[in-house]
Amino acid sequence: MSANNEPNIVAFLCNWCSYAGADLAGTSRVHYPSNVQVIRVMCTGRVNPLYVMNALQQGADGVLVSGCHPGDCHYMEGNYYARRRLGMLKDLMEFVGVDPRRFHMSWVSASEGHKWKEVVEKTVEDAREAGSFEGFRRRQIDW
Amino acid sequence: MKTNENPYIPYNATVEDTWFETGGERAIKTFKVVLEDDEARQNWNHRPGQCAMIGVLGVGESMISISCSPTEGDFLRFSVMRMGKVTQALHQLEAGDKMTVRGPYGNSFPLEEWKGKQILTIGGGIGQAPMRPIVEYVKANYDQYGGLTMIYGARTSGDLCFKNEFEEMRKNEELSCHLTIDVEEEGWDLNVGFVPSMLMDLNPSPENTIAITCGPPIMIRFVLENLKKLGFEDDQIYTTLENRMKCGIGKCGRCNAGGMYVCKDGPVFDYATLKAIPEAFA
Amino acid sequence: MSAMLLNKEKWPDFVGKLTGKQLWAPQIKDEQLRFAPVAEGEEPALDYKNTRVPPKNVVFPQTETLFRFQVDGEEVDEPKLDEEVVLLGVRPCDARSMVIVDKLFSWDYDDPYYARRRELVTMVGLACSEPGLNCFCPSVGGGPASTEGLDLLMVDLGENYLLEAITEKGEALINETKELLEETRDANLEQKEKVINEAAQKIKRSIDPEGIPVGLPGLWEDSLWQRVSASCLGCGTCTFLCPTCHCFDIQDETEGFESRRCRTWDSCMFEEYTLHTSGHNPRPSRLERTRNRINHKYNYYVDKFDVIACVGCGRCINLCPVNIDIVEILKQVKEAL
Amino acid sequence: MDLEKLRETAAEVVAREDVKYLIGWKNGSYGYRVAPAFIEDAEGAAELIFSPLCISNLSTYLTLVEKLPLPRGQEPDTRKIALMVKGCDSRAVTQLLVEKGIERDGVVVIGCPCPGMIDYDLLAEKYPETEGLSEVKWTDDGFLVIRDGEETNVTRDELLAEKCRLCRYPNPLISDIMLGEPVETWEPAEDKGVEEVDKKDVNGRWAYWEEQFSNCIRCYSCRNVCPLCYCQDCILDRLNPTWVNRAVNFSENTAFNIARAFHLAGRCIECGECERVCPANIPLGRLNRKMAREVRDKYGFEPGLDPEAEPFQASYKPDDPEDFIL
Repeated sequence: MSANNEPNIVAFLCNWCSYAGADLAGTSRVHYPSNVQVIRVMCTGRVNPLYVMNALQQGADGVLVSGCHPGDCHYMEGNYYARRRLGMLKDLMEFVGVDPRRFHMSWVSASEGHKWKEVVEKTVEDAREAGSFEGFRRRQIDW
Repeated sequence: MKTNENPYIPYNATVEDTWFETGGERAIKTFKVVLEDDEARQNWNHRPGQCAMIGVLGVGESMISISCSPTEGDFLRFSVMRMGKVTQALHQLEAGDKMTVRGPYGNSFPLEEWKGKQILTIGGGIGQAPMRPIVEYVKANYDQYGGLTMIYGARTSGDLCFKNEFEEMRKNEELSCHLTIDVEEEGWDLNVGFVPSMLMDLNPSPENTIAITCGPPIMIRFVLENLKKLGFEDDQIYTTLENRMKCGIGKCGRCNAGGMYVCKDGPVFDYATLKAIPEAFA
Repeated sequence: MSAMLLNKEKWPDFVGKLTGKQLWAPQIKDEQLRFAPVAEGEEPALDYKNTRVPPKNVVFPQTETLFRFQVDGEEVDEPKLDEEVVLLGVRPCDARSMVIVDKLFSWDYDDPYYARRRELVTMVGLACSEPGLNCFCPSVGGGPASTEGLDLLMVDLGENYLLEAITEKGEALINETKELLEETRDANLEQKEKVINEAAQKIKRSIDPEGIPVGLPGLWEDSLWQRVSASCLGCGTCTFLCPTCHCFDIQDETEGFESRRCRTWDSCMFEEYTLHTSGHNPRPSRLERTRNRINHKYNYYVDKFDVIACVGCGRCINLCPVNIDIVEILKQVKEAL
Repeated sequence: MDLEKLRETAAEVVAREDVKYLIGWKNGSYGYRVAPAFIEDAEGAAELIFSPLCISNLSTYLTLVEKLPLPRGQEPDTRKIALMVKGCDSRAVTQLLVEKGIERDGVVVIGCPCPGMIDYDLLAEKYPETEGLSEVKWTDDGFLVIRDGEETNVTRDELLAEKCRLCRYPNPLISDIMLGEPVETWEPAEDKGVEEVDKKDVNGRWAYWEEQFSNCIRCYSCRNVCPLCYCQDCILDRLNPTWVNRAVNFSENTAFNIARAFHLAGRCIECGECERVCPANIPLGRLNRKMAREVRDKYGFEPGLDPEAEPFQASYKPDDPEDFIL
């Protein structure tokens, strides 16, 4: 969380849909919060749950994973696997006490620049409500 | 950077020059390094066979043998094969970049004791790195030794380290320098075959000779066998060991081979000692 | 050195006197007995056999920053170690372990972090009157009231604790708390002997290490290693909980522009411990690793430092998930000799 | 169970030419301890036991054996490994088959119907261990503890291990040889452990696990004892890149424990070994059971039942729940 209470968000976007969607949002001059650091991955199926953990450990207050709609995956089924795995990760994190507002997943296609804006706004808003996640930072006092 | 007697804090050093010895995925790159601190540079006093912990801050350190002889000048040389995290980071360094050095660690080749004797070095692959300081040292003090024979082999001619230096050595009639590669290759007019068999072909006399070997474990094993066949006694044969190391000063515990800490009691062992260490060839 | 009596009623006051310094003592936290800093008003738990985790982390923390630096920086920043610690209620075996580990950390090169922490710690021991089931300290040179490594020894005499200063540090501690203490009488000293003798009688397990250090090299290829290591899981419980195990790993950690080089406990029972980058592993299986553990404690360490690197605290026996029992292994070693 | 029968069967199995050794339980070195036994002959088979103390899951040894490079010219030993399993352990074997971690032809599974195991900690707390070997037997309604010749009857409720209270599969689901008659299954108890955490709010849960994970000493015994944690190259050991730092602090410990729980989601067969061996007493079973419950309730999947099933995390259904997606 930055000094003016702006949360840091890390977003893992699939190359084929959501990244293009976010790109479209940019080229169509759709304004969305600038707190998002985008990491492009080839497919959401490639998002290792440890990416999410690592992002939170290293300073993210919220994480977003976004990919193609079910059925539209460039690799046919990568997002189905991602849905199953990350759905479980969300449950697990909730059980461990990570605020569920810190982790979101969405489907944003290449043509959904406006949906991208909504998703980002929601993610940022949620992360802001959840507050800074200092408790899980890698850099501990014993450094 | 080194401010007190804390052995874990390394010296800063500047890379003066780098070049590749070999290419490929597991390339070997040589670094010529100068310690930044004047006092440290003056106090640095290594002997052939010793190692140093070199590294990059933020990545880590590796134990690398110092591949130059102190007779060569006020610098250090390390030949590093690209293998893991630290060596990958080291390979990124170019002339002018910084690295960290601490050491020198370990024992060394008893070159003083060997005065007057024939020196025979038998190296394979990157195993030539700890041989090089001996070669250089003996070359610099040639009148004190009975002679120098060097056998060095690698898989292909491209895998030979310090190639350009050998050219010169082979021209020098006083020295006897023998190179070999494992398989036939176009443009290679020297010996083809494994190092242990080349040793047998050369048939060096064990009389007043010290044999030092370093290379892949399998090569060392056969070289030792062959040296025994040639009539070398246990105390005429030396080798250097390596193990995973973290501290370099005999604390972290991981480099022990049997009861010996390779970083402190080694890396140089004579065969008589080595035979008593059960894990030495593991 | 002096010996004094502390009435147990004055125990809280005695503890209160010490809390000015950083005070570590066994406490029950999260339903577990452990050495932890005692906050004001908290009381240590002294009615215990031994803690699961030894107090070695006071002098050799599981994670310790060696130095910090900025990414791409050239200056390093060493941590300042200047907090005095009183370790209260240490069992004699754990205190003795530090004396054993001292030898390694001062071998040729002084380990500055360890040495500094050792300087800063005052060890107040508590003699065992109820040894645990797996204690075998007398077999390896210790005892329920061994004073090695201690600055002050407390012996539970029922209504009182007998406080015996062993070193200057201990003497100083007695002087600091003088107003709470009473003079000892001869009867107290007799009582002390009795308590200690009784405790020693209660120690059931034993092994005679005579001949083991010399004999182990000859058993290198013996089939006993296969037998004892077959069930090993390769976890680090035995080594992490061992008060004399001292191996560590050094890693650099970077977070943003801040970086540190730190060391953490490591275990020779892990596969990754000896793994070369090339993929070659000099100790490729649990057999070699188990053999190394026993050899290191009972052979290599004896060769180098003339002392067995085992204090007989029994932790590795208590907590091994598959009942690998070092006393049983040593018995098998003796049989095989 | 009839011990004579067990030892006889074991002796027959190890006498077979195609069997390398048999893994079972034998008495440990003292007190209530039971140790894994690696039996190669009839003499060894006479040491085998099966009692309420045989809580450990031996199937972990199937994947723990190092595959070392063989000296040139030496053929690999392809003989089978015989293994004694309880109901829960048998699920681990099945799950290993699903993941192709082992081959069906490589194992001889000896099923032991299990009337429920004893919680070692509870037992040792109530009836302290002595240096001599103690014995525990099943009775009609509980256990009989024989300690230094002194016999004590204990009710089942008093000492039954938590995982056994929750057990739904006390009879081995896969076996080549079955010892004795199947036991009658019992109504699994409510999972109070998971519920205790579940009913806390999110911050309460974080505080709870913060306390627990701070105690972790990263000895990795939970990982090593787990029959389903058998990756050759564990992500926790990796240094390049380093996913979880070696430093032991709350952050790294939590990352480690979450990573492990996640990797076991849809795979954990609830044998409870991680929780049993943890020297820091972290209730790891709660994490794993919670995930198992989620997988069962939300995805209708239970690992270790069907050797032909697809691995849960390497498969999907088009209609998997997606209510969490924005």
